[in-house]
Amino acid sequence: MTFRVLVRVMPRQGLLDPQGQAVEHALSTLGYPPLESVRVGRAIEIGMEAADAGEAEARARDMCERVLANPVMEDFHLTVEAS
Amino acid sequence: MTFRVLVRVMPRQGLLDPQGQAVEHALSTLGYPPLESVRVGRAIEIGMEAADAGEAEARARDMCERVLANPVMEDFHLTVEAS
Amino acid sequence: MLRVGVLRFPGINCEEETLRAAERIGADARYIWHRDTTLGGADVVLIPGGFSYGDYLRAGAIARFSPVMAAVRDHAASGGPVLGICNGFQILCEARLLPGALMRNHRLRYVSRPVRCIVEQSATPFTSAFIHGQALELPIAHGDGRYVADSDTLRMLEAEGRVVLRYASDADNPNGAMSNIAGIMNAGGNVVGIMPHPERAADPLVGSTDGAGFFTSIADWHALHQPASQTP
Amino acid sequence: MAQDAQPVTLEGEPPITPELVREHNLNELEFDRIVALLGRTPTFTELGIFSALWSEHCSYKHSKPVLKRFPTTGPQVVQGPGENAGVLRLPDGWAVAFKVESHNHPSAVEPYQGAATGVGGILRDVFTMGARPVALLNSLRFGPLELARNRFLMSGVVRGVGDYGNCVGVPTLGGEVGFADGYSGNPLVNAMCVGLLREKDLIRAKAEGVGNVLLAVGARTGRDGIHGASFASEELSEKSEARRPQVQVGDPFTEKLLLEASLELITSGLIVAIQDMGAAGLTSSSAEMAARGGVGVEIDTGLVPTREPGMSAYEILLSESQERMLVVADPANVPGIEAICAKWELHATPIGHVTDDGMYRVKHHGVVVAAIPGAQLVDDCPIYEPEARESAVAAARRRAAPSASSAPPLAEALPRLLDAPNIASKRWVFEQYDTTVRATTVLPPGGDAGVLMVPEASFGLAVTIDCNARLVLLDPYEGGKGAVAEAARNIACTGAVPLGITDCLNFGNPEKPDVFHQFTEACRGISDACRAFGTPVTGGNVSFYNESPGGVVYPTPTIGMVGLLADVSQRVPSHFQQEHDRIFIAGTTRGQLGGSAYWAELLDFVGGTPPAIDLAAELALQRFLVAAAAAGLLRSAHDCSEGGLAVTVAEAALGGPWSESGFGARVDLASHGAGIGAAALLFGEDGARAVLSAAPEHAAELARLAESFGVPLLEAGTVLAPDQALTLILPDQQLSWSVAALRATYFDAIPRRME
Ligand SMILES: Nc1ncnc2c1ncn2[C@@H]1O[C@H](COP(=O)(O)OP(=O)(O)O)[C@@H](O)[C@H]1O
Ligand SMILES: [Mg+2]
Repeated sequence: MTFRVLVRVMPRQGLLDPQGQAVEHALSTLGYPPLESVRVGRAIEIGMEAADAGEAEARARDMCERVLANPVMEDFHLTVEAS
Repeated sequence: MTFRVLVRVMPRQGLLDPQGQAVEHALSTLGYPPLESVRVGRAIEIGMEAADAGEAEARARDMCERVLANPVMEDFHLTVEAS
Repeated sequence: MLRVGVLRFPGINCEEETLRAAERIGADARYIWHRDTTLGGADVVLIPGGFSYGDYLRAGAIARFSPVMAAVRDHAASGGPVLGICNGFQILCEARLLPGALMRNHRLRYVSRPVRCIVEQSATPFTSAFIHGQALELPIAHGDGRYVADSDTLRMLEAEGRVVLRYASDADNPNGAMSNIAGIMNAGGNVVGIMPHPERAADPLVGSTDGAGFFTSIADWHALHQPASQTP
Repeated sequence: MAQDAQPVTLEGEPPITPELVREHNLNELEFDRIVALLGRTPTFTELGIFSALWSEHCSYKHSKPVLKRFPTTGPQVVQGPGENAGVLRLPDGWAVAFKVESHNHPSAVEPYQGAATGVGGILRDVFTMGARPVALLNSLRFGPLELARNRFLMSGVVRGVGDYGNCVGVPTLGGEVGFADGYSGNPLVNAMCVGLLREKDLIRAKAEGVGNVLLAVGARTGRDGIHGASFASEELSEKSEARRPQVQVGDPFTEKLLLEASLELITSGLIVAIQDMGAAGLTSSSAEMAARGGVGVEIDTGLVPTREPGMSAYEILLSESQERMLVVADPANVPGIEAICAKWELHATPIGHVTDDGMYRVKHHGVVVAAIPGAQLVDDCPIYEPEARESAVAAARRRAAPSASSAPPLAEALPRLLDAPNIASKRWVFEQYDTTVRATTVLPPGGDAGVLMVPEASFGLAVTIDCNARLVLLDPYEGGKGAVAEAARNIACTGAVPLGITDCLNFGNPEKPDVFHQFTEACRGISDACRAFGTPVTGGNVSFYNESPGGVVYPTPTIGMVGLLADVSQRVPSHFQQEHDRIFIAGTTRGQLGGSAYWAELLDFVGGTPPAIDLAAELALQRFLVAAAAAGLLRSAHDCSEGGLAVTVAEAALGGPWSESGFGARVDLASHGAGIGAAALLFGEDGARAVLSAAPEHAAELARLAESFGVPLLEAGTVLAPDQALTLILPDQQLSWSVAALRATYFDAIPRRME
């Protein structure tokens, strides 16, 4: 089966997130009402063949831990969709 | 109410995605089984006050159209969570 | 003779001048290809700057998986000197040969300019030619140079004297690095990573020779540590 | 035999109708000529091919006769116009390849990618000649920074230029940024690349050898920028917004691999020719290579590696996907070529071969979809020489004068000029460019020309890119001369001898008589200056139709120049270096304010008659500067251009972009330019002038040297300590400014507006 794994890699809480700040600033200059918070990270979409959603998730998790996120500065979140 | 809006901004289909390509290539050299596709974009997490999920979504969509995504090159996807 | 190996990953772009700076101290300097599995007998390894794998995903994130990195790891583990410059520093952090990480510059822009920094550790194979506290002006050129680490790591680096190079002041800090850190070393002091480019400041014609000491230190280190078998 | 099969329009492709022809930007005359030369109606694929090759961008149909009048020869010329880049001879078997290209339209739509891919294209033009890129320059124009859209464009363009060149590892050594209303909606992005090669390694993009294979090397072909070439050849309008081609995305990492692989292929001797698939992609690269070699080619688009399935021949031929090369080689060498490419993680794929019948033939999975006589395809596009007539508005503008009543007090004028983005330091821009990679940068941006050294040699190269478009607007002929003269002055100030130019001619719609007048006159001016200086034109680029509903650009013929510094250690910086040094003014001041920055920035008046460029005086000044540098007499030299003497002296005193402080200076202008009004003396923009400094003990010798070259030289003042003021003495008054305050104004002007 083909799955689509959506990965969100976000800067660790507590670390300065200048991109988030820049977006927040841009939005407020444009007159949007103030926001609670804005954080900017990376979105990765992976299409993969796997026996089931569990396998897809396990493989994607392994990729995140080894490659896609750097635990020193980032956290990641996964969701798996059948496609 | 406070909502968390998750935005995914991805390179348009058909456009070259050098990051996605590089990640796909790296994962395959690391011995992962071949993937169908890898695309890399931006993930934005916005915390906001809104009357309801509909309002949060409408505001976030407007921000995406005007600021967060580059309509020439990118598509975006939104999800709203109560937080 | 002192043998210096300069790693070449796809996308690295400072290898020529790094090699040249090593040759200037009389070393037998050679490139080491990223697919090689040995260091070809190099006494010292230099990882030059550039954009290995385009800096895609994260600077240094993909290069650290290159076949040659296993050999670099072994070399480092047995006390062999390794210097990572700019992208080389990023690769060493991603490879966990140095603690911490390098993130997007705080102003979100690439910065290319000379910066003032202070040598805070001269007991390394790359900084012995400097005196502690010596001020240098060195070029930087990077988009991801903001050094970050958790507070325990930062405390440890400071306590153990492992900050090798520090931007001279907050105003000189070009990227928002924590504690103005411009370069650090591992616990053994043999693996060093720095954001500034000393190889671009090793010739009076290009404006400064403040960086030359990083290379002459290698020659001094070698004179002290020459293996017995190689002594004439 | 398949060879003789009639090409067909494939199923699903539209029939050839007058609307379709118009959509391909071909007029009736052009279409009739196509039908005549084919002896039939073209297929859909053929229509696409003609549309690309007969676009303004590829065919130069409005500019060819004018460009033919450029001087293109000289003992230093190894390769003149017609190749991917021009090549000039240097000492010791070295040569320099250089070229400038515009990427204006793509940058207007998507500033980051548009600028980035512009840099990518110009790098490829240079390394396909067998040269290693060693310097980049960029010439940028935007509308006023008061408008958010212009700030957005500028920050995107600068990031795009920077990210691409930085990643490939080529230092940026110079450039310019200008602002005027006409560039709102029509930003100009001109990128220049300079490469070094051994002359013997030069390779030309000429397909040869019947039976040789054509290989596609590098990135896969996607649906990017289809019809970019014809897009670049029309005015921007609401309509073009709608039919906006897909943006081309640059991949500088692949470019770096392609650069290394290409240079290795060239030195390996395994290939016959190599060319970038630039504007109009595979079509123009293959057709031009065949035409240069006088041979035919046959390509099967079905063999071209694509990024997406189901691409048609039409799409594959016209795609402008970046980072691709077309290589011609003996079939026996294919394995060797594949091995070099594999080393650099690239693929080389045979897609066709060279034929003896002169036909440009395309198959798609074996079915012939195009068969066009190759030479006619490239050469038979109708050539137009439209009417050229100066508009009454332009003539009147030249005769006009500002009302003097609005002039600010003199003491305020200098800081206000230093705060004008056109004059202020461009540090905010070049700080985002790697200026020191390769460790060969001897003079970085922030002065006159950039200077680089060659580690294996003792000579150096000086590089610059210049155009004062306001002067071209007011007087295209003098302005064209002036652009070359300013470039040459910048080069000579470093001590280098000007060698040759490349040009990027950015104009409006050539079908309008006043635009075509600007174009022909500016080219005449460029030609005359190049002849006088012995700096031939080695190539360049024409960008017409820089117009939008918001207006038209100033005529902007950007001049890229390279110069040779015989001994690079003798290079001269542009800022004062040492207290007590003597300050000199070389050249004659007549005090002409026509077209000046003073009028434009402070009186909001763009008009008047710009100073005529005295080519003999310019040449004498250049030679004097080179001789003085070679004799080691100069501590600094700064060319006098926008803002006149006052700005030039101030810039020399303010110091470089990274120095902690500048120097004070005291300059006595009382005896200089007798009888000239104070504003004209300070801010007039006569050419052929420079502000120099020299050690006191060299003053006499410098004066003797100037005299021997017939250059008027006034010893006018002294460099003072860093904490001293800048003082200018006029016949009836004395003006003083704090150098620290001027420094802050000059360096903060652009960041203040951008952030
Ligand atoms: N876009 C740019 N990129 C790199 N350097 C630039 C750019 N714009 C200006 N500079 C540098 O700033 C300095 C001053 O430029 P400019 O004002 O055009 O001076 P000049 O009139 O003497 O040519 C030069 O060194 C130039 O190379
Ligand atoms: Mg200029």
